[in-house]
Amino acid sequence: MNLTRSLLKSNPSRNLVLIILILLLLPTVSTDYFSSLVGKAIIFAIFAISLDLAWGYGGILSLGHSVFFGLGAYAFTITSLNIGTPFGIFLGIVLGVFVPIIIAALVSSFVFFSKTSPFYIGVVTLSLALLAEKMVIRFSSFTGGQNGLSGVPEFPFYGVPLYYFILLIFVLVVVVSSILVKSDMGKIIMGVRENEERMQFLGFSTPLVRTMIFCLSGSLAGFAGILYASFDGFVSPSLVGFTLGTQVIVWVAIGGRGNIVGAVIGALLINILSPYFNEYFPYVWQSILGLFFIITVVFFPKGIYSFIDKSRKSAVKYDVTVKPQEVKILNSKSNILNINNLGVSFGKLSILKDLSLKINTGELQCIIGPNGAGKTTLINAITGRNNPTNGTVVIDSSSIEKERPETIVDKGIARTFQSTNIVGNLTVAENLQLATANGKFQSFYQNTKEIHLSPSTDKLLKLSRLEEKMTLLASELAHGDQQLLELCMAIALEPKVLLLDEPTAGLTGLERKEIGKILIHLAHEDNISILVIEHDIDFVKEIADRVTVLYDGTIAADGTVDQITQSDLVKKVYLGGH
Amino acid sequence: MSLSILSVVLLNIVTSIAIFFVIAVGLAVIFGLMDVVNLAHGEFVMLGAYAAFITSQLGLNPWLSFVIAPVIVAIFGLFIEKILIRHLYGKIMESILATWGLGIILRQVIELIFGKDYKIAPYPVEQTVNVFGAGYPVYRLLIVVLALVIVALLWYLERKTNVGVTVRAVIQNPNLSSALGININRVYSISFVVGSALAGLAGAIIAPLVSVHSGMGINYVMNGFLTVLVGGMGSLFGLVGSASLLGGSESVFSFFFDPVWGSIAVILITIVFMRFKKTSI
Amino acid sequence: MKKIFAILVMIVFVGVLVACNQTSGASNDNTIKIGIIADLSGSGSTLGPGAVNAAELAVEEINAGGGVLGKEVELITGDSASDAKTANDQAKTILNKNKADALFLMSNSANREAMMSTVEKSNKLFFYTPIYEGGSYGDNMYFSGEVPSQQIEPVIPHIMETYEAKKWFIVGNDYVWARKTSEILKGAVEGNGGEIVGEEYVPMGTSDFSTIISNIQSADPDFISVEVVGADAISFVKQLESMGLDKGLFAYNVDEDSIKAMGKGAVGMLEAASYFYNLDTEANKEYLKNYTEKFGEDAVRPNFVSNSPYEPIHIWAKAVNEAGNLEVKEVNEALPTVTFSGPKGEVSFDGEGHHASLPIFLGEVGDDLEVTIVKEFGIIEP
Amino acid sequence: MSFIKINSLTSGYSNTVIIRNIDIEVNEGEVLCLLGRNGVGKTTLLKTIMGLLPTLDGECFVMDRKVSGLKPYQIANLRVSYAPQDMGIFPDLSVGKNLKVGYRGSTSNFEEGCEEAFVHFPILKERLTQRAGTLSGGEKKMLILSRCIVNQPRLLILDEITEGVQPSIIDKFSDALNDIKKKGTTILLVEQNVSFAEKVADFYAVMNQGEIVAMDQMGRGSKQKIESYLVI
Repeated sequence: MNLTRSLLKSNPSRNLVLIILILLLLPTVSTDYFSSLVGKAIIFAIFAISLDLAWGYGGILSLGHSVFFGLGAYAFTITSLNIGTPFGIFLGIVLGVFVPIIIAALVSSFVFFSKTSPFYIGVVTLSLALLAEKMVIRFSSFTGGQNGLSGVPEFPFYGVPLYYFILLIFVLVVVVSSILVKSDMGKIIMGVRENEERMQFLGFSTPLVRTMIFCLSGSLAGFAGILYASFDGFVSPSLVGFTLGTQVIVWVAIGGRGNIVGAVIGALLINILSPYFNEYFPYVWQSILGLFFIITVVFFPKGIYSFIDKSRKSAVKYDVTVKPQEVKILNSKSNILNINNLGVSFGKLSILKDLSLKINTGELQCIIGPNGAGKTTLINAITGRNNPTNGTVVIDSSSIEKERPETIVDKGIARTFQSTNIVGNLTVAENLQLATANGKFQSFYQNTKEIHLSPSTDKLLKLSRLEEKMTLLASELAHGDQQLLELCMAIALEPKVLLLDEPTAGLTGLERKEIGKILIHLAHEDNISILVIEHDIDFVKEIADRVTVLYDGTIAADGTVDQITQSDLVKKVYLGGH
Repeated sequence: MSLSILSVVLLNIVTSIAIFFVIAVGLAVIFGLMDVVNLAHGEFVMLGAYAAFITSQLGLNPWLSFVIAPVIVAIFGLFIEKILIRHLYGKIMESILATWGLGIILRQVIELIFGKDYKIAPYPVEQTVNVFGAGYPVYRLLIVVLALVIVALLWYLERKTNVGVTVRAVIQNPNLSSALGININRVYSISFVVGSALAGLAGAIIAPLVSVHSGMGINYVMNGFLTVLVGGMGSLFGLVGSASLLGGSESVFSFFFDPVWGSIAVILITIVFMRFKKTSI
Repeated sequence: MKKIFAILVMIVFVGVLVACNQTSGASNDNTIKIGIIADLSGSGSTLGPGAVNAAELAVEEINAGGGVLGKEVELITGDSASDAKTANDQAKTILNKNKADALFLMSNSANREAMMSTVEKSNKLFFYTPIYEGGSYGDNMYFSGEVPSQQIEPVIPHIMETYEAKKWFIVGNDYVWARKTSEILKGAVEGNGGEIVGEEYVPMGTSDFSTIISNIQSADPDFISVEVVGADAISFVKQLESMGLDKGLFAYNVDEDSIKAMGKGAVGMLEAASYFYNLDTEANKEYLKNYTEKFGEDAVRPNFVSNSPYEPIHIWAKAVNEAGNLEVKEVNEALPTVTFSGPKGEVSFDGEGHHASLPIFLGEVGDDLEVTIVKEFGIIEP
Repeated sequence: MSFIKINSLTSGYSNTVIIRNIDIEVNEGEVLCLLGRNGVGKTTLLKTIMGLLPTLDGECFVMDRKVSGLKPYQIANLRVSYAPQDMGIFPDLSVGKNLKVGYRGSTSNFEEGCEEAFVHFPILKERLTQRAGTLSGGEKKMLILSRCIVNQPRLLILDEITEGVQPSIIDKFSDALNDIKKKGTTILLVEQNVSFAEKVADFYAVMNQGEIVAMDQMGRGSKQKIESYLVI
C-alpha cells in the first residue's frame, strides 16, 4: 500500500492516474471507431515510453527505435503465421521480445564498450533503421516485401475485450517503468546519463548499465510492436523504417522527454488527432502537423507536459546512518601500490617515461612538479582513464594496467578530478548514495532514502558542512563545495588508495587547512594511502609524509618534505629563483 | 568485360562520388559549424532543382541555373535561418525534429505552388564523348568538374583566408569567440546561407539527371547525412574521402551484386567506419 | 494553482477527445456514402489528385442520373500519405466512423494490404482500382486495374514479331508487382522463342542508374522491360537517353505525365494499358469534355492509373440499383451481371476472381511525347 | 574622467542573483585587482562586464560608452581583451591560429604584437604550429595572455591568469602585465594569488558574498589586510 500511496503522492502520478481513468471509461461513451483509434494510440504510447526509458532517462539517443518495434512485430508475425496454433503465437511473443533484446545487446556491445562519441549510438540506430527497411524489402519471401504481411493472428486475450487488454498492459508498463525510474537503479541510470565518467570512477560499469537499459527499452519496444501487429493485423516495412523512428522521437519530444507522463501525452495526443486533421484537411494536414512540431520544439523545448507539471525535484530527506568502524589489518608501511616502468605516450608525444613508484599503506604522499610534467597523466594511467603504453601497475599483487576504470575502483582505488566531476542534476544526498553503492547494481523497484556511510565519510560530511546541504542539487553548490562533495564521494567508496588531483584548487586558506587535517586523518587513522597532486608548496609542507617531484615524465626526486625543499634540483626545476 | 564497358563503369564510379560529394557538402557546412542537423537538406536540394526547372521555363540558358539556383536557395536559407534555425544552434536533437517538420511543410508548399507532377530540367550540354568506343555524356563529366571547383573554392576559403580561422574558432568555442570580438550569429547566418546555396547548387546539378518533384529530396538526405558523418565535421578532405568511400562502394556493389546491396554497403561501411575512427563528433 | 492548471488542461484534453468523438455520430439518411482513398501526399501523390477527380466526376454523373436507390451519393476523400499506417487509419475513418457503404482505393498494394483486416471486419464492399500484380481475392473485394497477364500475354507476341525483339532486359523496382510482372514476361518471351538476357531490381527511390545502364550495355538487349515506377522510371529513361543507349522500351506502369517528364528518351517507348488520354473514340472525347468542364483546362489530365476509380464507381452504382438495396450479399450477386461502358470501352467484373475484364491497347510515344494507339487487342479477361 | 564606471550592478544566472550593487571606478592606465574567496562572484562580475551574462540591474560604462546590453563581440570591438578562467583557448587550432582569432588589425601589426608577446614567453614561438590542446596548463595561460598582448587592448580583463601556473612562470606574467600597463592600458584582474596581485595592481577590491567589502590602494600592509578578509 505504501507503494500506491507514494505513486499517488507526486503530481505526475496523479496525472497518469487521471489519463488512465479517462482511457478506461472511454469505450463506454465512444464509438468502436474511436476506441480502435485510441487503442492504437495506447500501443504507440507504450512504444513512446520505451524510447523515453532509453533516451529520456538513459541518455541514449536512439534515432531508429522503430527497428525494435518493427522487429518485434515481424518476429511475432512471421513465427505465428508459419507455425500457427497457440504454440506458434506464444513462440512468436517470446521471439518478438527476444529478437529486439538480442539486437539491442549487439548494438550495445558494439557501441557502449568502446570510446566513441555519444552521438555514435544515434548514427548506428539510424543506420540500422535504414538497413532494416531495405532488408525487409529485399528478403520478401519471409517478410512479404513492400506489400507486408497480413492476417496476423490475434494476441491471446483470454476473453478480455481487446481494448481493455491493451489498456491493462499499458497500465502495467506505466506502473513498472515509473517504479523503475524512481528506484535506486533508476538513479544509477540517470547518473550515467548525467555524468558517465564520474559513474565509472564510482565503480559502475557504465557500459553495462547502458546495455541493460537499452535492452530493456528494446524489449518493451518489441512488445509494443507485437501488440501493434496483432491489433492492426498487418505488418509492413514502414514499421522498421526511419520515418516511424523519427515520429516516435517527435511524440516523446512534444510530450516532454525524461518523463513517463510526457511521453504518454505526446503519443496519445498526436496519434489521436492526426486522423482528424487528415479527414478535415486532406491536402495540407501534414504541414499543419509539421508546423506544430516546429513550434513545440523551438518554443517549448521541454515539451507540452512541462506546462502542466511544474513540480520541481522535491527536497527528499535522506537518513544518514554510519557504519561501524571496520577494523583493518594494519600492515603498516608495506607498499600497497607498485608502479613499474610505467610509460604513457600519445602518438609520438611521450608523457610518462619508465616511471616507477611505490605507494605505502597509510602514507600521505604529495606529487609536485611543473606544469606538463605528467602528474595528471600518472593518475589517469593508474585509474584506467588512459591505459598505459608500457609498464605495470600492481595493487595487492594484481595487475591493473589493462583494466577498465570500474574494475580498478573495485580493487580499491578512488580518485577525484582536477575540474570537479559530480552528477550535477542529482542532489547531494543522491550523489552520496550512488557512491555508497560501490558500483553494484541496485534494486530495480525500491527507492531507498537511506545512505550508509563509512565513519570517515561522515566525518568529512560534517566538517565540510555539506550535511546541511543534502537536499540541494549538486550543480547548485558553490565550486568549493562541489570539490568537497567529490572528495566525500571518493572516500565513501572506502578505498585503499585515494588519488586526488589538486583537491584544493580554488579554495581559501582556511578551507585548505580543514581539508589538510581531514586528509592527514584519513591517512594516519583510517590507514588509507593518499596520493595528492598539489601546487601550493606551503600546503604540501603541512600535510605530506613524503613528496615526489615529477619532472618531464620521470621522477626527479623523492623523499621527506625537508629533503625535497633542500634539493637543488627541485629548486631549479620547480621553485624557480625562490 | 570490354575496355569500353570498363571505362564507362569507372567513369560512373567517379561521377557517383561527385554526386555524393555535392549533396553532402552543404549539409557538412551547416552540421559541422552549427551542430544543426538539417533534415530538410533534401528539400533544399529539391528547391535548387525547382529553380533549375524555373530557369528553363523562363526560357533562359540552362547554364544560368548554376547561378540562379544557389542564389534563390541562399535567399530562402537566409529567411529560414532568421525565423527558425537561429533558435536551434548547438541543439542537435531539436534541430532534427524542427527541420523534419520544415521538410514536410516545404514539400507541401511546393506541391501547392507547382502541382504534384514531375518536372524536367534540360541538360545544359547534350553531347556525348567517345570513351573507347562507348558514348559517355559530357554532362556527367561536368558534374565531376563542378565538384572539383567546389572543393577548390572551399579549400581556398578555409586555408588561405582568415574566414577559415574564424569559422573553426566558432565551432570549437562560440562563447570565447564572441568574447574575442567575433559576431557569432553573423558567422552562423553566413554559414547557413552558404550551406543552403551549396544545397541549391547540388539541386541544379542533379536536376537534369532525374525527375524534379517535391519528394525527390528524401532520396538524397540520408546518403548525404551518412557521408558527412563518415567524413567528420569541418574537414573538407575528410568529406571528399568519405564521398569517395561511400559513393565508390555503392557503385561497385551495385554493379557486381545489385543496387540493394549497394545501399546496404553504404550503411554498413558507415557503422563500421565510425566505430574505429579516432576523432568523431 | 498548479493542480488547478493541471486539471484544466486535462479537461481541455478530454473535451477535445469528446468533440472529436461527437462528429462521428451524425449520419444523414438521405445520402449513401462511399469513400475514396488516394495518395494525396507522399511518393504517390502525382496520381492521387487525378483519382479524386475521377471519383468526383463519377459520383456527379451518378447523382445527375438519379443517384443510387433514389438517394444522393456522397463522396468522402482520404489521404493515404503513401503510407500503410495512415492508409489503414483512413480506411477506419471512412468505413467505421463515417459508415460508408463502399471503399475505393487508388494507391499501392502495400497500402491495400494494410487495410485488409479493417475492410474484412467492416463487411463492406471494397474496390481496388489501379494496375497491380494480381492474385488477390476477397469475398467483398473487387479489383478493376490491369494485371500483368492482361498487359503481357496478348501483347508480347505482337511486339516480338513486329519489332524483332528477341533479347529482353528487365529493370524493375524491388517489389511484388515488378517481380510478378517479370515472371509472366519471362514465360511469354521464352514461350515465343526469345530470351531474357539480364534483370536488375533497384530499391524504391533510386536516382542514379549509371551502374544498371552499364550492365544493360554489356548485355546488349533488343528491348528493355521498364518495371521501375514513378520518379525512378523518369530518372531511368532520362539517364538511358543521356548515355546514348537506343533500345526498345516496353512499359506497363508509366502514366502519360511521367512520359512528358522523361523527355526525348521516351520517344518510341511502347506501353500496354486499358486507357490512354489520346484514345480516339467518341466515348473518350465525351468523357474528356465533361472532365474539362468540371475541373477546368489546367486540371491534371486523366491517365489509365489516376482515372481508374471512374469505372468501378459506376459499376458499383449500377449493381446497387440492380440489387435494389445496399445489402452486401445482394450487391455481390449483382456485380458480375453489370457492365459499364465508359471512356476506355466496356468494363465488367467476373464473378469468380472479382477481377475486371478490360480492353487493352498498345500505345507508342511519338516525337511530341504524346501516345498514339498502334494496336487494339480487344477485351482481355483477367 | 573614469575609464570604467560601474553603477550598482546586479547580475547572476537566470533567477539566482550572484552579485549585487557593485560600484567600481577605474581611471585610465590604472590596474584594479579583485580578490575574494571562491564563489563570491568575481568571475560573474567580469562576465557581466564582458556581456557574457545579462545585467539584471545597474549599468556599466567603458570609455564613457554604456556597455550593458551590448553583445560580447561589440564590447570586444571597443578594444577590450578578455582572458577567461577556463576554456580560454581553442584546443584544435594551432598556437599561431589561436593568436589570430578575432584579430582585425593589419598583418604587420599582428606580427609586431606576436614578437612583443614572445619576448616574455619564448616557448610559444617554438610551438607556433603545435595544436594548442597539447600545451600544458601553464603554457595555455601564456597563450591566453599573449593573445591579449597581440590585440593591444585599451582595457584588459584577466580572470585568474596565474591559476595552476608554477611560481617561476608567474614572475614572467607580472613582467608582461607591467609592460602592458606602461603603454597606458587599463587592467582589471581577478586573482587568488595575493603576492602576484601586489606586484601588478594599483588598487584592490575585496569581494564577499556578491558585494565589495573593501577597496583601497595597494601598498605596504595591503597583503595582511587582504588576507584578513580571505580567512573570514
